[in-house]
Amino acid sequence: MKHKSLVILLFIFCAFTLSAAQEDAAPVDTVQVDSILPPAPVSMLTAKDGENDHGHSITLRWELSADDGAGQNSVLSYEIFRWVPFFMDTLQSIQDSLEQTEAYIAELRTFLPRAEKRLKEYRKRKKPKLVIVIFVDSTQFYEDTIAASKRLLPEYEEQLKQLRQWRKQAIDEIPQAHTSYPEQGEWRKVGTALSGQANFKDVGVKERKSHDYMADHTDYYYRVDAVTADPAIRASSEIVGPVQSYGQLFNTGRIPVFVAVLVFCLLTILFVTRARRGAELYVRPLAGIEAVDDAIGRATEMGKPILYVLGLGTAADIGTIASFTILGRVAKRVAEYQTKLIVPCYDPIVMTVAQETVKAAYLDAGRPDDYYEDIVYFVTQSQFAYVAAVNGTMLRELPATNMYMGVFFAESLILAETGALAGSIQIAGTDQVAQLPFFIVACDYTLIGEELYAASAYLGREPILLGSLKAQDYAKAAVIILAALGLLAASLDWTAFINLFSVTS
Amino acid sequence: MRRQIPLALVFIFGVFMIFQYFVPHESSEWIYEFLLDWIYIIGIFALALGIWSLIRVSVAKIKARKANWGYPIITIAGLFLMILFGFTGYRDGSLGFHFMTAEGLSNPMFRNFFDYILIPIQSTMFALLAFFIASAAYRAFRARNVLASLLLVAALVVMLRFNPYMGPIGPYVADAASWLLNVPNLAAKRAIIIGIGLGMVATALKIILGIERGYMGKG
Amino acid sequence: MNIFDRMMSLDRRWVFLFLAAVCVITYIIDFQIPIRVENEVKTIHEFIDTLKPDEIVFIAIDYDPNALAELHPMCYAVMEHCFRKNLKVIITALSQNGPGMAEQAIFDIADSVKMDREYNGVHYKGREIRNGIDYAFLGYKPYFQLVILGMGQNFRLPFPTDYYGTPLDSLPMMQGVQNYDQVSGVIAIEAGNIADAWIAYGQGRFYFPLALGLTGVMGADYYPFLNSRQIFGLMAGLYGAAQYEELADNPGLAKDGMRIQVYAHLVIILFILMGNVGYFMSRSEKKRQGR
Amino acid sequence: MDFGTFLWTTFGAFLTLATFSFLYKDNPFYKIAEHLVVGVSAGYFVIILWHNALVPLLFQRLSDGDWYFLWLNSSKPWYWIPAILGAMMWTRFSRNYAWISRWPIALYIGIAAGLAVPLEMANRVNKQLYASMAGVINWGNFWGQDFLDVTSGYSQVIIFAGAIAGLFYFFFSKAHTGAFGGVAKFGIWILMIGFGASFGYTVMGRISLFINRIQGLGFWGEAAFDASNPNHSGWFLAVFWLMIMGIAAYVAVELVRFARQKA
Repeated sequence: MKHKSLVILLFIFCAFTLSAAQEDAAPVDTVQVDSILPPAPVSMLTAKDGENDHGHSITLRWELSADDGAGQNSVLSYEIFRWVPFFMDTLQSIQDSLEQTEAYIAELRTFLPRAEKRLKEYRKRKKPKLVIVIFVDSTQFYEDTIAASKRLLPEYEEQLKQLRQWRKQAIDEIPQAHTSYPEQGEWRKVGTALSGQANFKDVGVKERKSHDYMADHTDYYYRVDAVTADPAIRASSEIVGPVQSYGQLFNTGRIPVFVAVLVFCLLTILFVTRARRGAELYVRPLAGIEAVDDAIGRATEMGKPILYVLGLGTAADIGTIASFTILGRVAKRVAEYQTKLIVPCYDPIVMTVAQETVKAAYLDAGRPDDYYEDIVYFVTQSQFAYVAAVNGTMLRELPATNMYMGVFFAESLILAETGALAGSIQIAGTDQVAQLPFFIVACDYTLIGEELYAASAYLGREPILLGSLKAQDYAKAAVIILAALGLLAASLDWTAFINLFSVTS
Repeated sequence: MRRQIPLALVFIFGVFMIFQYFVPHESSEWIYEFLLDWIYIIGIFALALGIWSLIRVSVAKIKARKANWGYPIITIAGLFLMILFGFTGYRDGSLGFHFMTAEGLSNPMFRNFFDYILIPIQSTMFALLAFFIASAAYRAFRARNVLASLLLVAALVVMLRFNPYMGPIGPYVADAASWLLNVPNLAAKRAIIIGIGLGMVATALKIILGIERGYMGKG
Repeated sequence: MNIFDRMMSLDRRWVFLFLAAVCVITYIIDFQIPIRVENEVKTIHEFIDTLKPDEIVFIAIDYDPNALAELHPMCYAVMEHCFRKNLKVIITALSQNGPGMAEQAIFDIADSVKMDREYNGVHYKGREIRNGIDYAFLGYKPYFQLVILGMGQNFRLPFPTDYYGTPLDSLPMMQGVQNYDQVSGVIAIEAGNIADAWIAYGQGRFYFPLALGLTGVMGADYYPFLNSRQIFGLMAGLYGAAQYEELADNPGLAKDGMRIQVYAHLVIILFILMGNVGYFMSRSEKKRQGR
Repeated sequence: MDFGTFLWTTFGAFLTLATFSFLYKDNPFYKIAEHLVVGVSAGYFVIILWHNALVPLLFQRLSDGDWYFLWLNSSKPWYWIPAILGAMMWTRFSRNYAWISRWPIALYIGIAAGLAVPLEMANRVNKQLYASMAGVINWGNFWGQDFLDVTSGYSQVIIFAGAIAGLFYFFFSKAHTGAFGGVAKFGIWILMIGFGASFGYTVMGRISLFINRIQGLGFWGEAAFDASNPNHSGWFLAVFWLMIMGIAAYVAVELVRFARQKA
């Protein structure tokens, strides 16, 4: 597609220059593109496999033409050419006829049942209407075409099978075909770089059946032209090649992430094993967490239910998964106090997991008989329809406590304000930075960002889980120290240090 | 068995997906795309459970004949009508059931239900925010302590940013507002985002390592 | 319950009612609010205001319908100002759905310019705006960087004909107009990264005066270019458009929108202040009673 | 606009008003709108997921095989795996085999957690860390050029220090006392200022949502009274007034009830 539009653009350029040349005699104001001298070609052209990718791409680099932004300043763009064997045209024609055949078959397949249905209708009519008899004998016509189609269909299908076979063979032969360089092929434009740009990535597609498929482990040859406003006036570079593309096994641009994950993983395991051995771990109190217990007690006293909203996340959002564990702790206490719990859900998988969680919590609390499936129920998967339903529930059930834990979007404030209207105590926690202000303003307690993830460890009070909090703290300390070092390095122009932390691609 | 196999599955697939991120090779990409399709497809199958839950809760309410028992009838009717319209459509000028092709999406009744029921109610629910943001500000922006005052003052300054009735201090308020948005706001967001990132990674690791099992019934 | 307690614990339905009433009233009643004009918008207005008749302004309309609410008012205000000053305008649309936006703007403004009007005390006679004489609409071409670069050589390279298929040479106003050199300045109204291309490939290479109209969110990112004088003016969001309308004495869509926003904000601020006054007064009352 | 469309738009306008009535209090109109939107949207998602996800993701991939081979000879027979996993979710309909549904859930959560670890580390931690490192402080222009200059050195110092102090606030295993507590306190101040500013910033966009709905009602009103419409008939006005009367009747009933309560 990209290439097509580029070709169109090129065509427009050519068409214009041609028409300008022809209309020289015309009296109207003519274009005076000043006569341009050929520009200097690009130099130091290199080509190598695209880094850190799945293959199917070649990166080209060069030094700008002397007339780009300097000298005559006449270079407008660079055109990148790749040597393409004529064999690719053969492949293309196979592709085209294959698609054509597929289209025919599809057409026949939709036509046949319709025609048969029509034929049945005609046969049913014992006395055809006069008009039809005069103009065409429809029955005969349909019988003929149906017979013809039925004959053609297997033929086409056979042809399709043959063509698929050929295509498969032809695609396998692409690397072989490229070895004939420079015979039996020609240079074709594969892209354009704007003036001032000294690199280009020729990116192909990995799907073998695609028109833009670029085979790996194939010898490619490249050339770059410096092009002026007059497309005919250009300068070609030296040819580079052969160069092959292939997929990498490790993305070196992501090394900082790899190191970070590894270090963090080790920290977590270290502190968890230490906690398991029974080391004392201190965690500071969090107001929002302490409020959870009070809120459950309050609901019991008032004899009103507790509403727990898991948010709009799916079970694939870590925020929602963190919310499940909080729900587990809350449900256990709710079961102990024998209070009513309401959990309306937005996502069916979230509902399923929440049901498991709550059921296990009731079992844990020793009250499996109090559990029934409809504590956790599904509403709908549409944002504001869900909000409408939860709002209605809040005003009708008047829960003593509303908890909003998980992933929330624009509905955060609608829920929290309606809850406040219903006179409920509200505790919220979300990892959506944009929604935090609204929860802070409208709720009694808010777990800000990371506190949501810490909440399950806090509520569980198990040493293993508290151990992982310690790992998080050490990671934060590392971030603070590295940021300070980075600031120092930046002020001293020591960019090599900072670049160690840059994640590319 | 019933507990160990799921935990093993979480561990194996979790570790695989972590390593997959660092391997750009085609084969790793293929598995990645395939696994993402699993997630989608499992999610779609689960919708049947959701719809079943919705129907059961509604029917239970209707049967119990408690307050408001009539309204769930509307829910059930809406649900089944919409599903009916979505699977029927015109082809060659005749109306019929079409499951494998999407004629239902252009069924005029399906469109009408979408345009004149879903859109008005949903956008009005969204529009309620205009009011709730006002009432939340009125209720909560009280200068009770330092933190509440900071919140209040920052919000007031930003809200007065374009106000034309500020006289000579107008330009200063506008500058202060843009400073608040670009300096403390940026710092706050950065701190929260880094914290959330670490919290997410820690939670995900705990799940993969089987330390945190709350999501499938603890223990 | 004294008055201060009541100020603190007003039923929120009064807030709702008051806010709705103010929004609806400001929406219905036609009145003006003062707009404080900032320097970066004033420079754009002055630039167009000081051009002589028949000079050429280039307006780039590079946004899609989703940015219409913020950018259409800006485009209307600038374009009407140009036509009232008898300037000639070249229009391009380098985003995919831009041509629709541009045509809508051109037709609406052509209708508006037919009317006699008085702006800033100057009487302007209504006149017909003609394609090819007063404006040239070149249309859309893909690869905006290439188009911007190409127009630096000659408008006819990327646009051999205008949007309606007429060769540029046949348009009277394009006689002798080769490239940016014959244009007094470029006003680019942008909703995306085409703005960067206008700065880097347009102004950075051909050194024409460039001003930007941007969405509110983008605004803050482009102030550095103002400081480095790569652009001479900048309008951001509805407020930027309202300032231009204020300067041109031609209230339109932007000032309409601002009016409602400003009064809704005032209502909210009023309620916040009321709550706080009530809070402090009742607290000091309680302290006094306690003593 | 023909009469059918008018009826639909009138219904839409009624639902808009019904939803707004929630601001006053919970009432039968809101209940109708709420229950209707829940049912219709759930049905809508069933259809959308079926046609736009299940058919292309699963059925089309299997259906180029033959059904009597159970589609095992299709070009992508491995798509049977997610289909079976999906079907395992349905064991929840049974009491005895519900535990099987834990397998697909475990897969789902395992894949999600594995995806999140490197991705969130890269996007939230590594990139933010790099951004705060690379933000060179402009010492030369420390006090800025004008009032509260965003590009000035001290603003950049505040961004840096604020982010660090914010992180101090999130430490869990250290009590907020002494110097540490002081830094953490500064951190929470910065967070609160940020939240306030961001709240104030959002107010602007939200007001226009309401204006938008008002305009929607305005269009509907115009349609009802537009006599130049060739399809316009007395029925339009009849429906219009019927709706107004219905609402008025409810308001009257409510008022009477209110008065009785007072008395």
